[in-house]
Amino acid sequence: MKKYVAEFERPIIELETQLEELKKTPSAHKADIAREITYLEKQIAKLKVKTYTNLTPWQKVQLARHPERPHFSDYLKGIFSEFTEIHGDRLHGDDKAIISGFAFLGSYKVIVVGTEKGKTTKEKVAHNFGMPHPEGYRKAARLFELAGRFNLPVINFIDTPGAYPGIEAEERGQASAISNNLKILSDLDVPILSTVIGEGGSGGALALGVADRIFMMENAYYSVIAPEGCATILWGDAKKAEKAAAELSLTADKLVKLKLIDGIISEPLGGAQHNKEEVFADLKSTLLKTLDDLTKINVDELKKRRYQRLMAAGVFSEKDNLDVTRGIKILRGDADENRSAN
Amino acid sequence: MKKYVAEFERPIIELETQLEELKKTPSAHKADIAREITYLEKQIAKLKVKTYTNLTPWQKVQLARHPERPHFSDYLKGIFSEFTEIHGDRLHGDDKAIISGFAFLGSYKVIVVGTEKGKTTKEKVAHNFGMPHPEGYRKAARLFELAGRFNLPVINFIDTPGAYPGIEAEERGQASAISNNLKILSDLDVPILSTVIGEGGSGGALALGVADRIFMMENAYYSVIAPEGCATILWGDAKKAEKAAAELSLTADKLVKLKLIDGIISEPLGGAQHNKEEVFADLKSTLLKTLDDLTKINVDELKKRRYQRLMAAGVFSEKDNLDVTRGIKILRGDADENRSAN
Amino acid sequence: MSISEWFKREDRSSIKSKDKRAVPEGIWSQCASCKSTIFQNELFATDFVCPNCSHHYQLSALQRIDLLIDKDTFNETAKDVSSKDPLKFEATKKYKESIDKAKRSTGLKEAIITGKGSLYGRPVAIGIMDFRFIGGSMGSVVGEKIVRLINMAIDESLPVVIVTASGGARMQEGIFSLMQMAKTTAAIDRLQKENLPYVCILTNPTTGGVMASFATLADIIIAEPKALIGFTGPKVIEQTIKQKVPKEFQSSEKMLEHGQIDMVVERKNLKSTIGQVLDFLSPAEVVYEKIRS
Amino acid sequence: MSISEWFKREDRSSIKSKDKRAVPEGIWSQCASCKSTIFQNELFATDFVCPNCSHHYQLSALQRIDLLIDKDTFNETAKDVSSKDPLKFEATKKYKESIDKAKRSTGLKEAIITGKGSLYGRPVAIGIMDFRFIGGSMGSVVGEKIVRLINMAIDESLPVVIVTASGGARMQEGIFSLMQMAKTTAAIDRLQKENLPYVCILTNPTTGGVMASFATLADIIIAEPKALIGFTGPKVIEQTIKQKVPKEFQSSEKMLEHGQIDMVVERKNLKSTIGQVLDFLSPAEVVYEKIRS
Ligand SMILES: [Zn+2]
Ligand SMILES: [Zn+2]
Repeated sequence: MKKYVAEFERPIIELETQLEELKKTPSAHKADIAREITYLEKQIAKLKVKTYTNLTPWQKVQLARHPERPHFSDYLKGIFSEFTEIHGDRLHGDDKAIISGFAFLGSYKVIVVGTEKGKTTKEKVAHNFGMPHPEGYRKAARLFELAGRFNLPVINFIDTPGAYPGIEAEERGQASAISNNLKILSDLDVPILSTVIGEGGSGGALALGVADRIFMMENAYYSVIAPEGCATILWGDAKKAEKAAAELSLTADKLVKLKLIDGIISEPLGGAQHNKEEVFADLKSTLLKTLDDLTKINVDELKKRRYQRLMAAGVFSEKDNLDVTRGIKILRGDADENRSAN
Repeated sequence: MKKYVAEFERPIIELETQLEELKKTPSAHKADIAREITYLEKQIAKLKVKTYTNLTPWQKVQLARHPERPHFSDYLKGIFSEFTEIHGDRLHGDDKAIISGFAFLGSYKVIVVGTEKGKTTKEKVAHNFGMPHPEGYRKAARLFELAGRFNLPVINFIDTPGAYPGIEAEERGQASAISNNLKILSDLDVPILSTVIGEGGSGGALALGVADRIFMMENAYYSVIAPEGCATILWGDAKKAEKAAAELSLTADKLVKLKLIDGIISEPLGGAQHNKEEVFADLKSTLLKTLDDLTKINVDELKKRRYQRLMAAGVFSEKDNLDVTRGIKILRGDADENRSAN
Repeated sequence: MSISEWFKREDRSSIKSKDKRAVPEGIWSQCASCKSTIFQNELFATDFVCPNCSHHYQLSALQRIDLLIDKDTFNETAKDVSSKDPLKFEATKKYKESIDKAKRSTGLKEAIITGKGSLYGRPVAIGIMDFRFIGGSMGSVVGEKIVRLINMAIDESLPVVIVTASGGARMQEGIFSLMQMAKTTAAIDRLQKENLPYVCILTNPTTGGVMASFATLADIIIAEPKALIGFTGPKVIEQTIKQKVPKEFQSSEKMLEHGQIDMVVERKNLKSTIGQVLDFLSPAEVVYEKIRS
Repeated sequence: MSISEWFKREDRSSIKSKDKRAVPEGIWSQCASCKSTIFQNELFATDFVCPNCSHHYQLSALQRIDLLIDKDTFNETAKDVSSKDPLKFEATKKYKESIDKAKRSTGLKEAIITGKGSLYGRPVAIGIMDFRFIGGSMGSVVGEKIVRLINMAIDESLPVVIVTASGGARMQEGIFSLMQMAKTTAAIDRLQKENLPYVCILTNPTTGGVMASFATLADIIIAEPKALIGFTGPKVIEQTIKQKVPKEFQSSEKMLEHGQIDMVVERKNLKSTIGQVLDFLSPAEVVYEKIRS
């Protein structure tokens, strides 16, 4: 079965394929090629380090979308225990793009919600490739409210290209479903921890992303618009996505510098799939430590800080550096000044 | 155009038709028939009194369903001013079986919600004959919550055969939509006044019927099940509806005696359609007087009384008058006693 | 008395019915769903679930208590509350006679038993309906007993579990029955304002006024597989829309798909699932040791 | 300066656009919708609604203030808050240049004007977006000004009216723009906890992050006729589902049908409808005398 590779990974894969071939050499000749094998292994290691330690934003986007990358369901199994799935929004349906329920995180009882993309083709279709309809956000909303009433911290996982852009989704109030979640989360009486584990696709991601602490996997991206969409709007060419990705500052390292997220979970060279257990353990301990801290804080204080963090998100100037007097003076009714300006 | 008549009204209509014919007599002959006209008028008056003062439950049901009976939209125009319609449940749709919005009732600003049946065929289809889907109840719920937040008394009008028994209605949670309304109304921080103006069809009616005061028009009915449905279940014959109606105690006079409603609004002989202005004026003054009383009560006290009224609805005995000891003693584990009873 | 003797007694006392949901009689019987032959003992061992096709037979309230409540921990409350005949309702027989007959057939006072018991050691307030008692219909007594159960739960800070099996509101009590929808709902609202958990188990069938009141207000709604769940019964829907309803459209599985319930759980996992859910909804420090069945 | 002179000035300063929503120039023009000929004066008298087919042309923020706020009662707040370029975003031009250009073309500082004014005598806190300023897109400044508007409303117990016209979140500010969705929503939540009324007027177009945050949280949502309203734009939907979208499926009228908005109101009735709604949502004794236009 052909293994998926991102474009920029090809050189590595080619060398690895060569190595596999070499290793299949009959044992009679093993001594001859022993040095070749060692050499090749070193080359591969060097190439990996070179490739993966200075990933461009676009390369990270490709890794974030990598089909072998662990999905929410993997994190669920790797980090939580006794997951008890809850279905339905009590209104219209059970959206499988969002999986949610109760679970234990260490000894903490929590509500866990995440977008699931699915692995096999059948699963992907069932989970709608991780793109929720309003029903999915409304299911999440219901679980957030349950969490608030029963004092269960909320642990959210984000990995979605975005809210599903379909006709029924629009008709059933996709915008409203998202805004309602933003509102519920902003006012929730329990700690909220959100982690972007792959794709953080705009509003559809933010609907699970209003939190007391936001983490990102090292290679995840979080963007107001997909690079392709951005490229189309700016240059009329979706293929300029690489350039758009660079402009958008959508990578974890950029976002933590801008103080828009709280921390980054490291990934092994090449992406989380290369050592899932380590990644799960890392994230788990980060979440646990964070819960230890946040559950000590009084809920009113917690919410006050959450509010302040939200209010601090934004960059602007109090003074206008461009003198645009006409419009404003007209507002104030300085008719004389306008006549003279004319 | 043939005027609709209920079966039991035919004798009256026949006499009225005769009278119309007589009145068309050319004036040359008027003196001759003057006495006949007077006599006929007296007969009609006597027959009306006889027919309409001792209506059976089934006859009232027929009047409650009379196509010429005023509908919610008529009461809306006749009692309220500045009605501002609000649409939609912010989830799925705008159900025209329920009309809702702001209005003035006298000088009171209120939220008014009611089931509307429609008059013309086109309207009836658009309003789904007054049978709401979940969207209708959820629109009402949204307005109830608005009322609670902005301190607007809620004035509900009930005239429905019941919640719509359709496939999509079931799929979208008809039961859940109803139970949610019952819950919201039971806890609302404003006075709620509900009036059954025609058909009070079971749970679909109760979803607008949890209130501080419940009124019924004199000829309205309010039942746990439609007489036809009851007859089908009990005797396998929907045509025995008349008998079922008598058993069900669904008329206003019965319900006020059982203390399940608070008051009856009189109707002119033959039904509200015969003097709509009087009926509207009566109901309006009843609603205003009730609001005057209820708005004086502190909201916690109001809700406490609402709760107590709900808890008092029911008839049962604290003692079992039939000695059925076997089941209970087994529960308590009296094995010996069972052996001996065997 | 041995358990199998109790079973036989239960069986003799149950209403003889061709209803495929009623537990079949005799040593051997044919499954109403899959037609395969089953031993009575097999059925007993599976808590009356067909070992072949998983058809879930109806349980009586007492059998349901055995299934969900730890042995010898159940204490019944409001045990003597009984129905009256406020409307003097008479169809083929008087309402009073229907009640007396139901009492004799089932050994119960009414269509619900309420009380307190332990579920894997956790104290719970529990109410279990019984379909054999006038179709599990809700009248004044069912409503009153549910309210008293909830009041007890609030007083003692207990979670509430209600198991439903009902054709809806009880016709013979007219508007009194309808009002039980509002009455039970208002009590549920008070319970939920205390943030006490409320779990509802929908069993076959759960329809009408029960579905449209306390059943659908639970924090967590669990249904047994293939239960008939809905507001209006399929026959009435067919009469209205003048077509046949889709196969199994008001089943637990379809309701799950339509987002109306939280889980579908097989009978054998019911007790442990309820225990698990209550663990999550209880204060952080309270986790009971689970005795897996 | 006379009003028609102001109009002409406004017109010269507006971005020249083939967009059929932009007010046409010149004494005579052809309606973008119905193609009939209209006088400039006619258009002015109808507040830029085609007298023939009711096509609602876009209004600038200042024109909208004239429409909704009593003459000479508007006081602008947060008037100097301006955008920066936190990501150093550069496409065909630098973000900073786009901002400066937009400022010069529109005479505005940003895509929203906020302030306090009277609506039929009732004091309101009002925010009006302007589509001409980088497509009415929401960046840090729009978010901040909305929050300040809400804070003022809470301090002074004022109702809030927001008029939207937006293509969504402003790309050039990346995640900062996305965060404005959460920021404005959190402020709306505080406003609503004070039970202060919040009415939102959706004008053509209102999409993306604005729709999916503060716009859809209003107590009452009113749209002008035939506005484009939705979350995802029609082109992106078509690319995803690989079919054409139905005609006018994201119109005000369709959104009303789908239960997503409260009312569709023609421009000429907008001020009085908002006044009426605010009358109902204000404390019982406060009813302002309405000056019907
Ligand atoms: Zn079977
Ligand atoms: Zn036109």
